Amino acid sequence: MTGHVRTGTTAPRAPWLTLRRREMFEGWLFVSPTLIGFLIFFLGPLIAIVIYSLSEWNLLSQQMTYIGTANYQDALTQNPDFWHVIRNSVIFAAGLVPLNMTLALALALALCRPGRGVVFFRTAFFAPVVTSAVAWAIVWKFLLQGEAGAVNQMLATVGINGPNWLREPDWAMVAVIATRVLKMVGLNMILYIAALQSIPRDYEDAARLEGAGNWQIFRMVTWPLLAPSTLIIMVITTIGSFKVFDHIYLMTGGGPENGTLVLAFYIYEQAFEFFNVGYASALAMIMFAIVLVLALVQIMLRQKGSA
Amino acid sequence: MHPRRLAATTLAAMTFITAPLAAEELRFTLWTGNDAHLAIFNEIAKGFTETHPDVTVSFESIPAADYTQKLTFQLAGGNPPDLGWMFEDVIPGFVEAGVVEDLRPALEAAEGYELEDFSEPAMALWSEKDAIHGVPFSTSPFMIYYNKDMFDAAGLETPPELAGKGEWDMEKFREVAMALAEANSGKWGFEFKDGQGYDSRILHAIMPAIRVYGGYAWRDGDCGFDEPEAVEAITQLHDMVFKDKSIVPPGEQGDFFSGNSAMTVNQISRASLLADADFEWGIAPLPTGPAGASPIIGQAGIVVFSQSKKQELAQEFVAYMTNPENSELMAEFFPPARHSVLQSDTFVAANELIPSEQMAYVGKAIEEGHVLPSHPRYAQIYAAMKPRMDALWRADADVQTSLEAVCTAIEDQL
Amino acid sequence: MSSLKLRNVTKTFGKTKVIHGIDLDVLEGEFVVFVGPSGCGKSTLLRMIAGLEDISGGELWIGGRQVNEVQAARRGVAMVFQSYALYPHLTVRQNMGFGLKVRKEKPDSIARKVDEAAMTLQLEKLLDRYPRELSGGQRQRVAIGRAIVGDPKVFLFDEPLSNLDAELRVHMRAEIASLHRRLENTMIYVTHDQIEAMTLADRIVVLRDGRIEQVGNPKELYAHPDNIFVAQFIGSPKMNICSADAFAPELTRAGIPMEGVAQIGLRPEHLRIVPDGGLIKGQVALSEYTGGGSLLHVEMEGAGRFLVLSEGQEGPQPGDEVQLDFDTANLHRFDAEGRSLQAAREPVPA
Amino acid sequence: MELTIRQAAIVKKLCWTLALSVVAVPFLFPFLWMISSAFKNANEIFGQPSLIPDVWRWRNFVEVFEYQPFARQYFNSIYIAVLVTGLTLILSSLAGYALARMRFAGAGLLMLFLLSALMVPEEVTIVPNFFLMKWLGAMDTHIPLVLLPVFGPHGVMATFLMRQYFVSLPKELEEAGKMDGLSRLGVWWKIALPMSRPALAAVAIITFLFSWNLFLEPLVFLSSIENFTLPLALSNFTDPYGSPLWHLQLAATSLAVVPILIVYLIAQRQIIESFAMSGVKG
Repeated sequence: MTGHVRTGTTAPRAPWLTLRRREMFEGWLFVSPTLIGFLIFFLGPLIAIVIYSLSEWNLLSQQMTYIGTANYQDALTQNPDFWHVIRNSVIFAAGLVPLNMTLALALALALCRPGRGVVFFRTAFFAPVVTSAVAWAIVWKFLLQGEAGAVNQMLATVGINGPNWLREPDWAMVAVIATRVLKMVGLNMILYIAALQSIPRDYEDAARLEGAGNWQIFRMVTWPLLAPSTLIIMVITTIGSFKVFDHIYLMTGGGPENGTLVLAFYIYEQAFEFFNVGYASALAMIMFAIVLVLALVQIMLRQKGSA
Repeated sequence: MHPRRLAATTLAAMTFITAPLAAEELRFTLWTGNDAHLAIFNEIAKGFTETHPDVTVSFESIPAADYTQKLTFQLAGGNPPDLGWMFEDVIPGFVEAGVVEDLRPALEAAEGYELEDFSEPAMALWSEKDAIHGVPFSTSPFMIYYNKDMFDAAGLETPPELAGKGEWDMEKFREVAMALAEANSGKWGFEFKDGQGYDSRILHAIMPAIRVYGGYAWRDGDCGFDEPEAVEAITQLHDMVFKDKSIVPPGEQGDFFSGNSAMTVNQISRASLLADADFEWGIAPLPTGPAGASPIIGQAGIVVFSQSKKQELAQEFVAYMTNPENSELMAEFFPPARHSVLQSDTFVAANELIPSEQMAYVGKAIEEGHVLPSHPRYAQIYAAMKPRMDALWRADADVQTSLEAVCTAIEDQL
Repeated sequence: MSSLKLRNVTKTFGKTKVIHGIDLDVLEGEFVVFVGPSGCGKSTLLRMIAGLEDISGGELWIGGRQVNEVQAARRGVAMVFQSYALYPHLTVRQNMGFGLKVRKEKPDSIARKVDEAAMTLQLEKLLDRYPRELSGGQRQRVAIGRAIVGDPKVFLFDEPLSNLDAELRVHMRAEIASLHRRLENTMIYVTHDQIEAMTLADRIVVLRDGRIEQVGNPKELYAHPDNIFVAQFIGSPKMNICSADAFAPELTRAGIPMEGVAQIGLRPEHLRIVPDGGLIKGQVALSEYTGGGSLLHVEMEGAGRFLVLSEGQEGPQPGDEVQLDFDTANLHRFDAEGRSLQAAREPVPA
Repeated sequence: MELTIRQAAIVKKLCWTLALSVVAVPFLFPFLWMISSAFKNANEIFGQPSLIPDVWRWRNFVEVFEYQPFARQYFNSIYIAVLVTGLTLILSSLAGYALARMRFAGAGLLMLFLLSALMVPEEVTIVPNFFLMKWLGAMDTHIPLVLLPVFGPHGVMATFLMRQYFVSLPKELEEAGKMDGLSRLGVWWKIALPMSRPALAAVAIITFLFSWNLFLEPLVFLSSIENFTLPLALSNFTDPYGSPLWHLQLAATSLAVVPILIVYLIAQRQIIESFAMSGVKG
């Protein structure tokens, strides 16, 4: 090698900090704040939950006893509340996700092209998204009162005798789903509008020239092209629906008759109202598992569908 | 140096050194943010500083809805208050968890405290064997508050008048409530305590009726809600809500204090809410029932938390706050369980909003009343009971079946 | 002295080796073009020289210094990117002065150098515009200007003309050529377009699959390609190649030694249509009129199609039988491995 | 009567607008009702519903500030949201950039690792975080309200969005920056970030709203009223016995909601464009 070097300059030995090492070092440096925070505030707690969930632990007296998998057994086989809560969570998600996504897509289709009034409607539908959940719940709780509530008074003017929304378990579930959809649908609408706008117009024009009607264009062209966005939106919405806490806490407190007692609220109640940290942690692990499985199933279904 | 001067200098130096330490602050969590109430507490705190010049007591109001929870967060979160106000329903749980101190030694050591002045039944909940876990500074009976204007509008005799004639019973109560609702369109005859009778104050709503019908909530691990007396009592309330439509039903707001209900049940501490009321009002005893009169008492006590680092000082403050003089001072809103105070003239004159003849009902009720049911696992019992109670408060509910369901749900916890 | 020196330079991505031991010396002031089909590794090689890709093996020397582990900005090279890579949030002036500013030069010195470069490239009027307000050609010039400003030892161009339309490309090509004459810096230029390579290069490096196929000046590569790949890659329309067997008797008759020849090659422009007496013959399948003449697709018996350039307006029509003739000096002979069997030749000096 | 194409288009447009208007009612009515009730007294709120108060009771807005340290709580919400947004933008764009652009061992695994965090609801980790914060002595402070959103699932989501956007950016600009002598940090700061404005804006908006509306964490970590944030403060307008003071609650809610709505109205075009242009679409 040195035979080539006749200029008298020396060939430096490869430094320890090669460009490749440097890039690696810098890469880790860039992610390190996020990573360290993630480890401390996320992974650590997650591991802690596993340990907590194997013990009986009263938040107030702070006594911890190892009890093995008793908490899980209790939830899965002993406690009828648990399955009731799971059922509620599933109903909530099953009601909210399709309703939210259908409405979001419909609104997005109606509002994806610029035009007069479009800005107004987009703003209107997105406004609840920027409003705090507390405010939204406070107002709706009031509007949904039995007889004096504005909703029932409006229904009365068209001759419908509205139910006592938040006092009857089934109607309460309907009410929390509906008000949650109203609160969050704007976000999905915007995501769909973004997705729609990124679809080149050529496809639609081509389909139209071939004689396709609006519905056919949607079925054959738009919908398949939206598939990746739909998947992401669906995963986010589903996870969000399992995480719903503040809305329930403020609207119904899980009632009436535990009709809206969903998993996230149940965990909170067990941990911070009954001080059952161990049991709450076991529930949290179960929730983690459910959400993980749901997300994976949705992703896998989609991949299978597109394959 | 002369020994005495040395001692004096040392003392001065020590005072100097310990001065910053001596300027201590006691944190006291309260359930009320009412200015009138706070004024009294602050006055007491000021009195305390006469003997403890470096001590300040800061009262921290926590909204009632989250009180127990927030308090728990503070205790579990390592940010404990030194003292706190505590309700009858949760004190057994706190005692069981071992987070409150025994106050007996401090109370006995306090000069002029007269521990024996406290009525025995009132202390029952707060003591266990020899230990005293809290001092019930408020032993406040449930009273009927009525809106005189609305009674007048309906041309009805007021509850005190009826009580005077011995006619103030559950049947009359139902009759009056219905007449009031009819006479005052869009308003209600009766509202459960603080309008929360279907939510956080289920027991407050149903216990008065159950007791006067001769029933009970639970007793020695046995659930009393499905006993005939309780069923009968609740059937009456249920009918009043759904048949007579005289009680504010679930999901509606009919606030007594803003003039939307003619009657409600509450404690005298709420009188402060009526200082500016634009209607005439008064208080009366609870209606009697088949089992006679059975006043209900809600209690609140002061506890010292074990986690407090200023045990001694905190306990001294409890002893000071609940001594005979201060008890009298607080009696305006918080009737004490001290015989001496209840029988004094100052007590019946204590609350300027309430005429003394009405205050007399209060004193009587305290002497005769029973505390609301409580339990170490109250939170769990409540949570188990709540959904079944929700089911009860539906128009088409069968009271008997619903109450049996309540009992089934809570039996394990009892 | 060589300005740039590569010794056994290799590059692997994971387990795939994409550059196989390149050795190359580039002289001071030389204009070297890397050419090859897409995926041949020419851009990767250029980016390795630039410092944008690390070097897996071998040595890279720039101006007498080994720079394997020297950061891109400290190698004394400047690069013009295919997409120009002008910062959209900066004006032309800021774009051109950006590198100097990063290197902490004084503002007045930056201004002077930017103005100088702008003058060289006639960009004075565009200095305060944003890239989005420029035409393709203008952006191209700004990109070059940005490279000039830093006065690098070596200029690197990564397919700089491929985003321009045909006309502008010819124009810019000329501008780059004249720029090189003026600046006399070493330039390394990557393209897949052999015409650009031919017109610009002092020396062309033909790459295929991460290996150098041949290095030489344009004439040398055209006249004496080392192998079939180079022969076909250089020159347009590309060289006709057919099996030697098809015409072996005729060629042997013409006195050309055919021993060991597996394939022969003839450039379309070297074939002449003759009324008769041509060495080989075929039938016109297609005639593409190009203005100055026609490009004939001639079906040769047993040898596939040949492209033939025919001058003049009245060429043969499809279906016509034609006879083709050529100078035997223009015949390329290749062995079974595709290597040229050209007689030993004098290298054409750079 | 036959309609011309033009007339048919107008009719169609009218029908659409009418339909959308009907759909918009449940979205907009709550705001109107909230604002109008904010001016009513308690009795009128419970009386016959009407969108125009009998007497405009401006005093509600004064009482809101008298009842609890509402201005302080408002400020808490603002400064926490700003802090969380700033930190999230910096950290998520740093990490997102590294994951999109830099080749370092373990990057793929790390990405997967981080993505799994998106699946974990905050409710799950709140209990151990409660003890962690206790150990750090951060109970009843705003520290958890800043750290948990920045480093929790939301921060990961932001990182992911930034990464998606960086991946879609042309690489050559950054390489040009590198050739010009910028360090990695310089390339990130001077080139990648300025080009990522839409993504940064989208992340900033989501993050701000996320922090602004945070409820569970304040509920669990805060105990003193001066430390409350708006969502907690809003649900705290109760009389001393826990019954809501509706007129104050609604006045306070209006005060909390209207400024955000106004900002949104002013910036709605940019906000929606940001969402459209950023990688939010996945």
